[in-house]
This record gives sequence, structure tokens and C-alpha cells, in this order.
Amino acid sequence: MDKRIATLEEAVAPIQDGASVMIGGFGNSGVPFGLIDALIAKRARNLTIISNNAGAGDFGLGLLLREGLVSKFICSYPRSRGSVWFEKAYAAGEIALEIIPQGTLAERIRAAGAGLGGFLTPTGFGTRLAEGKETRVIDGKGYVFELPLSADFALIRAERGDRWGNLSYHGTARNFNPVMATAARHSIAEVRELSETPLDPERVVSPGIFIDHVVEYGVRP
Amino acid sequence: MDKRIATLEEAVAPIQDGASVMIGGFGNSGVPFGLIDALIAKRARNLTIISNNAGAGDFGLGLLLREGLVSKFICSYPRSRGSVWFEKAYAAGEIALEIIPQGTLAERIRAAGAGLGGFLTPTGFGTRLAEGKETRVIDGKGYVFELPLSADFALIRAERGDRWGNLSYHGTARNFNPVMATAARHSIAEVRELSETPLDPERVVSPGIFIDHVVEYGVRP
Amino acid sequence: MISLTDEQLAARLALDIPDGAYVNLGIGKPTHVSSYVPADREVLYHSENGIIGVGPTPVEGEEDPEMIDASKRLITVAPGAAFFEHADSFAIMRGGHIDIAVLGAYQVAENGDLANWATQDEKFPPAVGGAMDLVVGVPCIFVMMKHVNKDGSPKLLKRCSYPLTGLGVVNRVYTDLAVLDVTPDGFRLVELTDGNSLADVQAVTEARILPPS
Amino acid sequence: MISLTDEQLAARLALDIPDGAYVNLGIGKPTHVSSYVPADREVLYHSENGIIGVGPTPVEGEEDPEMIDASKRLITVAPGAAFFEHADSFAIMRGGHIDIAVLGAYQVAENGDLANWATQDEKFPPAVGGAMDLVVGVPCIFVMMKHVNKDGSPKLLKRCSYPLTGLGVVNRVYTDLAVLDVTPDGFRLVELTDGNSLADVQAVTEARILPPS
Repeated sequence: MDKRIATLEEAVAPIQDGASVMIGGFGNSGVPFGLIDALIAKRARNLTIISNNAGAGDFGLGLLLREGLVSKFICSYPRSRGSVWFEKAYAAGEIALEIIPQGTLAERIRAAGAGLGGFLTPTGFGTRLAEGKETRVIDGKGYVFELPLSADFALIRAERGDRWGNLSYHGTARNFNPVMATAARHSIAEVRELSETPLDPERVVSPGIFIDHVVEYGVRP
Repeated sequence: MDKRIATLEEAVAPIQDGASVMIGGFGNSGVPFGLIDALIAKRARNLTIISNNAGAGDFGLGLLLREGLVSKFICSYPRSRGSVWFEKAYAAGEIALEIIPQGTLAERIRAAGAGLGGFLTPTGFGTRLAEGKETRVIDGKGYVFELPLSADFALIRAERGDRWGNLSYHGTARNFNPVMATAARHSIAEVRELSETPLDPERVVSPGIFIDHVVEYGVRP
Repeated sequence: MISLTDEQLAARLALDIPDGAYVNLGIGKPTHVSSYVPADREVLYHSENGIIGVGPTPVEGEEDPEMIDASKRLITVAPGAAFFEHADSFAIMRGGHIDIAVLGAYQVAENGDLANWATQDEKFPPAVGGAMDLVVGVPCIFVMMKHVNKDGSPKLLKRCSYPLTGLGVVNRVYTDLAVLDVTPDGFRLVELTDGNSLADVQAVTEARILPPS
Repeated sequence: MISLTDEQLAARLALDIPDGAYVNLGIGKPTHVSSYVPADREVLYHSENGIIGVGPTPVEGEEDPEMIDASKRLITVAPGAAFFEHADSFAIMRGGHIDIAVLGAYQVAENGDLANWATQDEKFPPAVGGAMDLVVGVPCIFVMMKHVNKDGSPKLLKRCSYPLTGLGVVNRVYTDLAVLDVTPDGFRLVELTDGNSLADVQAVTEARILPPS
């Protein structure tokens, strides 16, 4: 079992036009910048991107948006300082947006990875974001029914990995990466350091069973 | 913030007759034997116990059952070799049993800890264990609706802990402990080793926010 | 009227954060609260992006670009900290484990409704973040905001006009002019900023303010 | 008729476990399969109690009582292993991440229904464990069992009479007498244990067995 792959280019090769792609990260922390750059170079178009933020500036998700490769964005918070390319595309009507409360986004992704058919969350009950959704009141508390959210691919950023695809993370760069790794048909991890020896099984955060390929990308933002 | 408590006896003091108590462990691995012994010594009665197995022999859960302190057992697998005291009480009609598929048990506990109102699982669809339950078919796949499962107390076994209640585990002794710690109104952890210094934040499996008290019990089964 | 500065307001609110509390400070001004909590109180700060135990801003030269809080500010790590991933982080928020959350707001209604994620101004794309999860999960929601908008219009209302973040979720509002509890009977005055009168504050508040009980 | 021993049956099944697979071996006899997987194949074994990478039984003196598998047997840890907690372990099972599960059975029906957790004998308390989660989540379910009961009654049936574990979930059945696939048309013979004829095997099988296609 050896999930290592030599280059970022090979790692993103299976991603075709029209694919849905989860991308880990929160702000600029834990973002798989190497894989995003490779995806931009590949120029796969008409992508659906699932990521918490919509990038800032002319790099990472911002660059992906600037290049016009994204037709739909699913996220919780696309309005960070510097999210100019998203705002431009949105104002021009060139991009579809699905806005999801952050915890519901994480939980929908988890539900997909965990084989569940949906869940009831109190989040958003009675608000505009629950409009048109099935709701239920249990013991006087209102809940919204939410469906699982999966994707064709997940691009993951981790700190260390081994040839089995086991991953560990660094600080708050963990964020959406472990849960997204569980919910894609094909998960690709970029790691700052590929370990020659197996990771300590007590320290593995993402078991390799969730990871299809792992590629080293030593740059830390 | 100091969640350390000096003795097992003090740790279980809040547990009263009629309480519901989650108890970590799978087989004899990861079972909080020290806390169970203290609970038996306290002789709280009419307990509802939520634990994967129903003990084996005359120690731990087996002893708790032999002493007649349990009126209801919620579990997935009460029929391990040596579960004689459970079998006796069950045959005599002295104990109520709720049997739940193991993954549904874990997920119902997680849902309680995560503030969800319930979830749809494919597990058990079309079987006797789904009788009387709400079901739904989504994209041709059948699901059973399951409610969260919480408890008054959780008794947790961990390897190391610190004064903030952060916990790490050992091997397969992790099992139900982390998820149960999230779902009780009062969670008590027995740790093999209380660390004087904070645990490495990268290695914490149960953040201390889930733990109310931590007590050292150095015996490893 | 006497109006607290943002820093004075953060300092006032900080007095009500007890020792041993788990606290989530919303993005923006609420993050300043931690600087003013008395040093003899040990408080652990949760940030939605996966940490309990947010420490102070790093000193120059010791920044780690992958160690940030929900506001994307660089942080350090306090003793007793733990890292976790997003699904777990929001399980902590939604599951009732955090004691207090401090949030900013556009509007608060006398029934506790909170509007803090969108205005009626649709020029910008909507963005919700984690606020909706916090308000349904955290048992004690403190709002920290200016008492009135820049144009003088009230933010403490009978009913919110902006899209809601949560229904009946606010417990207490700290403004530059006063501190008010949300009660079953509506807003009730807790204290006035020194020098203000209830009548003065009421005059710039749409909802009725009940006197201290 | 020629009947494989339990060990021969485990060895036969082991040939069908491919290199690089993630496999869950059910409690009891299926756990023996790993001993027979060819040494040039790297297979990672998942156990429901929180490990991927179950290694062989420990040598005497190196047992760790808290390192066990779902059968509560003492285990070691293979290279590439990871530990996790129960909710995560069953997310792995239910979420379709494991490639193959090998389970014992009381009964298998020609429509793929599986009965392996309860008989009609109600003397003992019911016990379900993790089998129901495995069968809904793992895309390839191998059953490994005796072809008939001790009293000679069939276990491969038109419809199961015992309480079901899952509906239409079994892909292939390995018995001491034959290997059979579950197809939309019913059981289809894959191979016979050397020396047996299809007619012989059919004679002790309630369901119809189709010849190899």
C-alpha cells in the first residue's frame, strides 16, 4: 500500500471539468495552496467548490476565482477582507452561491462521510437560511433537516503524512481538512512533510483509509 | 481551572439513585474499573447503564449487575462470554434491556453531545430493531430516524489527563470513552496518569471542556 | 450622554466573565474582551476554527501563520489548550459545552431575537459564518455593540427588521450607554454608563426598557 | 461430499482479499482469514473498537490487555495503523470506506438478505453488536459459514426465517462445500470444493443454485 504520488500535477490529474471539489482551510490556514495552484494550471473549468471562505487576494481560492474556473461556490463566509474576485463574479452573476451556516456545513460533510441520510440541527431554525427546508419541533426546540454533502474530490492540507495516507495536522490548520477527507470519492492530501516511517498510530488524526493520494509540498504559507 | 479530585469516592459522590450513567469501554479495554468499584461501594440503586457490553465475571459491570444496582441496560452486545450476571437478571425479568446497533449507539451519543435533534441512519432498516421507528427512503436507500441519547453522568477511562480535564488514550482503550464524555451532564474521568504539565494540545483527544472531574487511578487491567 | 469607547466597553463586559469559564469571542470587537479579564481568573477561549485555549497575540518574530483565531488574527496557545477539527468544534458550540459567547450585533429585539449576519443591503454576497451555531448552542449569549447606529437610529428594537441569526437567544446586551438583560418581559436595565439616565437611554431605544427589578 | 475444515475455508477466502484492501473481519471464525492472506499482499484490517491496522496475535510476554480486536482477542499493531474512537470507527464502517467485510451467518437468502445476529431461540438476551452497521456500509460483504446446520437443515434459503441483519447485502458466500455469488437472479455457483458436484450441493441447499455464467 503506497499512496504517495510524486508531483502536484499528477495528484490533480483526475479532476475534470464540472467536478465538485472540497478544499480544506479557514482563512489562509490549512489551505492546500500547492494543490490549488496545480488545479489552476490544469484549467479544469465549471468547478463546484466547497470551502469555508472564498479566498482573498490573487492566490489560492482567490486566483481560482479570478481565472473563472468556478461556476458554483458552497461556503459559510465568502466575504472576508480581500475576497474581491468572489465579489466581482457574484455581482456579475457569473457564479452561483450556496450559503450554509458553518457548523451545518461541517456537519453535512461529516454526515456524507459517515453514511448518514441527514440530521436535525437547531442551527438556523426560524431564519432565512431555513426557508423552504423541512423543520421539526422536538421537546419545544426547533430543528432544521439537513442532507449530507459529498464531493467528487477533496483537496486536503496536512502537516505530516505516511505512505498509507495517515495524516497529522498543525495547530489551527486542522479545521475542515479531516472532515472533508471523509466525504469525497477521491481525497488528495498535500503534506508539508512525507514521513519515511509510519506515523504514530496514537497521533494520526486522519486515518489513511480516507486518503487516496498523498503528495509532499513543503511550503508553509 | 483545576478539575482534579483526590479520590474515586469523591468523584462518584454526585451519582444518586435512579441516575443514568454512560460507562466507557469495550470488553475489558478502556473500562473505568476504579470508578465502577467506587459506584458499587456507594450503592446507588436503580441505575440506567449505557455501555456497549454487559460485563463478564464478578468485576466491573458484572459486579454492578450482580449487586442488583442496575434496573435498565442500554447496549449493543450484552451476551459476551461470562456475562452471567446480566443473563441471570434478564432471565428473571429483573432488568430492562434496550438493544441498539453498535454504530447507532455511538452515533446517538454523539448527536446528544453535538446538540443535534436526531439523524437518519441506514443501519437496521428493514430489521426487527427498526420496528416502530420512523423510516424514510432517500434516493432508493432506506433510513431509520434515531434520536440523541444523553445521560446524567459519564464514567470515562483515559491514559493521561491534566488539570484542565484534557485527556489522551491508549490503543483500543479509546473506544466509547471520547464520545460518551461529550454527552453527559457530568463527566468523570479516571486516568492512569495525571500529568503535572498540560498535555500537548496536538495530542489531546478529549478536550477538557467535556470533562468535569478527573481522578488518578494507576491500575491497568 | 456618556458613551464608552470600544475599549471601555470590552473592559466592562470582561468583568462579567467568571473564573473557569469557557468563552467564545465573536469576530471583531468581542475579541478585545480577553485583554481585560482580571488576571486572577483563568478563562479558556474557544475559537470556531478548532482550538480551545486561544492565547494572546504573539510577539514579533514568533508568529505562526497557521495559528489563527476566527477573526483570522494570529494567536498563541494558552496552557491547557487543545486542537480539534471543524465538525468537533461545532459539536462543542452546538452541544451546549461553551458557557458564554460574546457577539456583535446589528439589531437585538426585546424578545431576544438577534440580527448580526445580514442587512437589507444586498450589494454584497451574504455571509453567515458560525454565529447561527453559537446562538443555538451556547446557553449564555452576551451582545456587545453600540447602542445606536451611526445615523442615530435604534439597534435595540421591538422586533428586528434585518434577517435573524437566532430566535430569542440573547441574554444580555452591553452597549456604550447601558447594560440590559433580556427578560420574559423585555429589556430590563442592569446598569447605566456613569452619567447617563434611564430616560436619556430610553430616548434612543425603540423598545421599552424596564427599570432594574 | 467433501467439506473444507474451518481453516481450509479461511484459506480459500483469503485468496480473494486483494493487495491494498481495507478489510473488516467479523468476530469468531472470520478473524482467521488474515493468517492465510498471501504475504506479498498488504492488507489493513479494521476492527470496530477503534483501529485500522490490526496485527497478528502478540507473542507471549508482550500482550497489552488494552490492545484488543472486536472478538476481544489480544492483538498487535501493524505498520500504517491508526487508532480512533467509536463514533469515528462506525463512520468508517457506515460511510463506505472499508472495501470488504467477512461475516459469519445463520442464514443467507438468495436475495442477499443476511441473518446473523439472532435466532428464534429467545432463551438468551438479544445482542446485535456492529454487524448491522457493517452490512449497510461496506460495499462488498463476504459470508463465511458452514453450508448446512448441524442437523443438516439448510442455511442458504429462499427467504431467511431468522431476524434479519440487513436486506440484500450479501455479495458472496463461502461455505465448506462451495463458493456462490448473490446475483439479481439468485445464487450463482462460483466454484465447488474439489470433489463435489453441483447436484450434491444443490441437494443440501433450499434455494436454487444457478450454474456458473
